[in-house]
Amino acid sequence: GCGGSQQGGTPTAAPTAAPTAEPTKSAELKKVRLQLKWLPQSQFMGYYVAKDKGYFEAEGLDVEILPGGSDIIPEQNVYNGAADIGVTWVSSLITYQTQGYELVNVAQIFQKSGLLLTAKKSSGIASPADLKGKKVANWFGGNEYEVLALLEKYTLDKDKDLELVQQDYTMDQLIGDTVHAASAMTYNEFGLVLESGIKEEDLVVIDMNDEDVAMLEDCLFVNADWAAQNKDVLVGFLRASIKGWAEACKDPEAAGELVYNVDKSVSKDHQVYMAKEVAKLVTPDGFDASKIGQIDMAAVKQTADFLKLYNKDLTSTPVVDETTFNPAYWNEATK
Amino acid sequence: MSMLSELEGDYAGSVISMQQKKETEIKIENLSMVYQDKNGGKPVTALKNVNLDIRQGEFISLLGPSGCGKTTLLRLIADLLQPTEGRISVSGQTPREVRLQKKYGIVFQNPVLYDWRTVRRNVCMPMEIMGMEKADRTAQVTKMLELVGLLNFGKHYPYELSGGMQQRVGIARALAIDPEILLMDEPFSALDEFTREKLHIDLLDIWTKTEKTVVFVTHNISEAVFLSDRVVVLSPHPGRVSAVIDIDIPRPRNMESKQTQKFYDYITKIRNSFEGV
Amino acid sequence: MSMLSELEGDYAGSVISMQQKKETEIKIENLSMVYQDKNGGKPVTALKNVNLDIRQGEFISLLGPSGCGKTTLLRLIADLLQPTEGRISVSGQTPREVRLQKKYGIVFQNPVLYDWRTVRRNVCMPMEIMGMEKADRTAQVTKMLELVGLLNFGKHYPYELSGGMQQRVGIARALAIDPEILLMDEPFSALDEFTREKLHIDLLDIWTKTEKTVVFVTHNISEAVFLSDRVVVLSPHPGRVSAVIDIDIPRPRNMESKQTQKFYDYITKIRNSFEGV
Amino acid sequence: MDKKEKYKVNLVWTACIFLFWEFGAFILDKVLNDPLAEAKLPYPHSIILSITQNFTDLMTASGLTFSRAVMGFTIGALVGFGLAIIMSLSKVAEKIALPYLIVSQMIPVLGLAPIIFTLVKDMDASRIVIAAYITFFPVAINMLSGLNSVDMDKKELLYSYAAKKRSIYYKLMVPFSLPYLFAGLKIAAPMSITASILVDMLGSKGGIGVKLLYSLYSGTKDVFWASVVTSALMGIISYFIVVLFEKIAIPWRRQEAN
Amino acid sequence: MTEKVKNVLLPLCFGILIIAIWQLGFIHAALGFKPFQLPVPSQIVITLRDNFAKTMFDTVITVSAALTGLILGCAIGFLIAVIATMFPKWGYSVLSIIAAVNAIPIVALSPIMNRWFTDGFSQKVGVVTVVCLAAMSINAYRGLNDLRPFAKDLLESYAASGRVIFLKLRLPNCLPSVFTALKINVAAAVMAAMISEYFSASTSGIGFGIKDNLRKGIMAKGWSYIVVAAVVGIILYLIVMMIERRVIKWHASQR
Ligand SMILES: Nc1ncnc2c1ncn2[C@@H]1O[C@H](COP(=O)(O)OP(=O)(O)OP(=O)(O)O)[C@@H](O)[C@H]1O
Ligand SMILES: Nc1ncnc2c1ncn2[C@@H]1O[C@H](COP(=O)(O)OP(=O)(O)OP(=O)(O)O)[C@@H](O)[C@H]1O
Ligand SMILES: Cc1ncc(C[n+]2csc(CCO)c2C)c(N)n1
Ligand SMILES: [Mg+2]
Ligand SMILES: [Mg+2]
Repeated sequence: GCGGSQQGGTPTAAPTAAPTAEPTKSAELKKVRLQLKWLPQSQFMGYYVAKDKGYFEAEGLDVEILPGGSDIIPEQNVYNGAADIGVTWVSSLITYQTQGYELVNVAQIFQKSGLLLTAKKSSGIASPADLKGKKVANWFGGNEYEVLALLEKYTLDKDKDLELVQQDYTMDQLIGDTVHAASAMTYNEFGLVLESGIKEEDLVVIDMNDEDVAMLEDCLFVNADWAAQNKDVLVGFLRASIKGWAEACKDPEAAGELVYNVDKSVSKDHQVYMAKEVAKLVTPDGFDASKIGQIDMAAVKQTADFLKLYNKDLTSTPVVDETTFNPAYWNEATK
Repeated sequence: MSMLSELEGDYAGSVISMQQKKETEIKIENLSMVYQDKNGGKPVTALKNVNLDIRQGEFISLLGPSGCGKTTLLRLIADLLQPTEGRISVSGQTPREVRLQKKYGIVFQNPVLYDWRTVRRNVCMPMEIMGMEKADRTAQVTKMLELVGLLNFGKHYPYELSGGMQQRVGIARALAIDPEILLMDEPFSALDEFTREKLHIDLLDIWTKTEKTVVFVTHNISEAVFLSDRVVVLSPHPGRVSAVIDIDIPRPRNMESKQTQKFYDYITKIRNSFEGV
Repeated sequence: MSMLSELEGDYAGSVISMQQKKETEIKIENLSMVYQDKNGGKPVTALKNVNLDIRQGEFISLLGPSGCGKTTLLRLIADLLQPTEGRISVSGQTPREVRLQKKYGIVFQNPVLYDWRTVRRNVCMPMEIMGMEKADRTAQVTKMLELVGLLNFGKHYPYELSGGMQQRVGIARALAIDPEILLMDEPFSALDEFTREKLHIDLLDIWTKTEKTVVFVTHNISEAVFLSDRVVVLSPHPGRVSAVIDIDIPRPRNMESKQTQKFYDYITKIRNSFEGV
Repeated sequence: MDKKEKYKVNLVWTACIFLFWEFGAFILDKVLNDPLAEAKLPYPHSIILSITQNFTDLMTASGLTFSRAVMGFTIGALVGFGLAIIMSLSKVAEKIALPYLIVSQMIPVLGLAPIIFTLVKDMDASRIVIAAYITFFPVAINMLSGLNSVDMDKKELLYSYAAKKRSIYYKLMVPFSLPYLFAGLKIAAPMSITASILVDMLGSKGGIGVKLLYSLYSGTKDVFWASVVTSALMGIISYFIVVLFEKIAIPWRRQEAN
Repeated sequence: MTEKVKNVLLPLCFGILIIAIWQLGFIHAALGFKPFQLPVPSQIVITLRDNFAKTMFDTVITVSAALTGLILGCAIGFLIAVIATMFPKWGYSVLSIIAAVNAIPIVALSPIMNRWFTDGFSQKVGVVTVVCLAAMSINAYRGLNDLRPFAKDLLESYAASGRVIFLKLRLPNCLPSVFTALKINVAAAVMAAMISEYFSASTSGIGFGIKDNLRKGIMAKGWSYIVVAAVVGIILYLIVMMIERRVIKWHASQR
């Protein structure tokens, strides 16, 4: 087994001592580095809100939010100590776990998949079955499993029945008609396509959740060793983050503006758009806002199963238990 | 000593000589050349107010102390340098025009061989430019290498040659195309006396046959006397013509010419005109 | 001509000379040097079985036709080249050891100046290596440039000098460090006769005062006779010692020495030994 | 060519490029009616407009990138220089090292970064190390070819004085190779900008690289092109800085100016 | 030992030494790496063997684009150097323009090329071409203009045309520098082709293999692609060196 190291265990012996609620002096703040999976944007608004509102500080933490980038791999950076806590997709995390990385998911921020396949109606694609013989783009590098699952569901051979190509950072390939269908996150790329002037009614959207091939995305994970040694810190971090997320989801407009003010990577409108969409993934309709970050083991199992099916590089069967997905810290934080 | 006073007359009239039958080919008027020192030093006046007429078919030698401007004068004639003052005309044309008619052949002071060409191909180079036929070129290269005694080294690269051998390649290259005006800058300085004497004879032979004009720079007074119709002595800093001496030794000249009293007298005379500098 | 027959005796016994009081410094035994042609041509035998003893403090000249191996021999003595056969020893040591003791001073056939250094700094260079004090260096550079008549060109870069001036910089550089063994490869070939004569006297002066051993390559027979204790004539292809001639002209020598019959006889003799080659 | 004339030539060039580009953009946009015209080849005047609009932003970003490039370049150039010296000192070292220098250039930053992070720990230091890593190669190769081109007779002069290796390098090899070195530096200087931009993308908080990445990702084409042009301008500036140093360091080559 | 054997043996021995140290886990121990972070050579070799056909296919894709771009880039770069030499007044500025282009990172060039060309091959060739320009034009310019004293005078005295001076003097004179540029560019070309594959609209090529696998943490496979790239780089480099040895045997660097 991999990731099955003992010391990360003791999930039942979750931290008991509740951290002191009163703000500690800044001198005593514990430094924590959070590695984002991508650029600073509303996708991560919960942490920005928590930081801005002083929730981290209240937990005695000085959180540094490290932006992601094209050559940044959160799993690697957390594992080798360049960061303490990371944000990544569950599908990607599991791949790392099966390699032997002792990384633990400690909170599942996104409850739904934000991935879409989108195409222009003019391309003749009306349903996933129409993808046959078409050029379909995805970013790969761990973002492709849902698409592969979708193809499998429609018994399309990814090598023979269609051309799967790599998608660059932009949506130009779709806009410029060099691919028929492209991947898009509800909260980002899809918005960009709309902003580029293409009308929503001219687009077909294939939602992974609707197709029942969804995999879990943004989660918080840590190194098992680090977690064992910094329980209080981790729990404090989770508590503050959840608070931040809750607030952000309640008022995404404000959260989007806040993120925009922190780092103007994207226009304010887009940041707000993203915040609204992200809120739908963190607190989907009917989801209890107090359960933000809860790890839905059934969904994790589904993600792991799909991975097992569609990721030929997986060297061993994914282990889904408390050594890899440990709800204890979340439980403690939300107690 | 009687000889010497006899010569004195020519010296005074210098430019107007007994060979007036031939027309002036290279006319140098009021020529001055100043090199600017780019690194902030004083400018160097290499030549100042030089006047000289070189007749067609003449063999003229330039003598003068090191650094007096001989090479500079040669380069000015060849249009490789532009004078700061004065002018040069060659048969009524500018040096540029003459150069563009490919009338010059130059032997440089240091051989200037191309590293990437073998000896044969170095000698061949000007002929390629002249557009000579391949077969003719090969024959001519062989002839020239034979002349300078390097037939066995045709396939060698320049770095495999001794200093004198490199210089001989340069000579072979200049002679190969049979230029109308031959400018030679100390061509034999790195050669032993025997090779040198052989080449003297060969050069005079070629000169007689082809009636070229030869401007010959040398440090060797006896060489200058032996070869030339006239010897021009330059004085240094700034370079001026300090004497022009007609050499009235009958041609064809040979080894015996060197044993004559006249020969010695010329040498002494030039030596003196030198010392007067 | 009586003079000549008198000399003949020395010639036969060549190496054992009248100056036996001085000990052998450079001993060359059975030396051969073959250059491999890397481009598939025939190997060139530059030297074959050369034997020669050079005494301490001796002024010896090497004469020989172009390409006969003079430079090669000099480079072998200086440990810049390894012989294919035979050996050289200098005061019982290998050339390498002597070189590492910094006893050599070389004037190369072409001046080998560093483009990026001014004349002064080129002359200065060996002194920097010897670790001389800055003030001493400056003084010595000035002295040397004065000697070769280039004091006004100290701040110029090599490309701004005439050929002869460059050569003189090379001479100044070699003399500046006062080496025990001075190897000079045609040092005066690009100089006019007057500069040359001045430098002859200066060189002999330095040599007398410092008692250096000088190995002097030249093509000028009279220069060789004037300067040397002995003249070695090499024959070409392959280079061998064809004659060694003791020059028994009393020292100190001066311009008058050149007017003597003995002087002319020596020249003739060497010339003949040359022609016999 | 005097200064005034140089200035004129550069002006004409700039104007020509501007006009040509403008024309090309016009053709693409109005004649071919390419829907992606703005992304493929935007009007240069709109780029200039966008640069002025984002001027302070771009300047702070390029300041950060440039300073990192300068550090990366300095370290890279020194390492490249040092490697070349070592390789010329020993043929064995050259034979051993050369293939591995090539190998080093084949390891992309994506594979390298985790190793460097682990080794260096500090992210900012890692970025400079990576920038240097990308920069050193042309300097090393160019300098080495300079060192290998030194004329034999120039070396022999120093051998004859039994000069130490150190002085041979100090007095001959290095000065002789300076023109080669500077050719290498001229290649490496703009490359260090590229490298610095690349490491901006390693999760940096600022820099032109971040601007490029963000603008690409968010489809803000005007900012993207403004960043591209800014990086190109930095390249020119870095190049001219090297040219300036070359003029100072190689005075004996001024003869070629005419 | 002959020179040739030494040339191969020395680096090989060094390589084997490194591989041994690596395989035996010394590097991992020193840096605190786990084998899954940095795979050991045997893992890489096994992965490479298992995935050989696909890897070779990817290699052909990348190398063909790299070589095409290399040739194009070097040719254009050389042409620019020629123009700068032939028209010193107006042409020289092109070199600084090249410097500007050289400062545009591949990560920005690739998306631009992605928009200009629709297929992955052209996009890669475009990027590689641009990347190869600077090293060639700057080095070739130096070689075309760093002439020995009087070398040009010689030809001018024969009234050789600019064309002849170029063919007979400048061209051979610049060959050593051209080879220097080629050595830099073979490495740059393979690298640029790989990086542009990070963004290209295809799922093959060494670069894609590296990115896709390294991002997913499938290190052995990612590194097996890196190894292939390294081998390709060395082979190309050796080819350049071999040609160099034949073409410029007269040059000081070859003695
Ligand atoms: N590096 C080399 N490679 C191959 N052959 C060489 C090399 N150097 C010299 N030779 C050959 O060795 C012979 C002797 O050369 P060397 O330079 O010693 O002659 P030299 O007596 O100094 O002639 P010169 O008076 O012309 O300078 C020549 O035939 C030359 O071709
Ligand atoms: N390129 C140059 N730049 C500056 N000064 C120069 C240049 N070439 C020559 N000079 C100067 O011009 C003067 C004359 O030089 P020139 O080469 O004509 O002399 P020369 O008579 O040929 O001497 P030599 O017999 O030593 O070859 C010298 O004082 C020299 O310093
Ligand atoms: C190069 C590249 N890779 C992946 C994505 C897709 N993506 C969109 S959002 C996001 C962060 C995950 O939460 C990711 C990876 C992209 N746009 N560009
Ligand atoms: Mg001269
Ligand atoms: Mg010689």
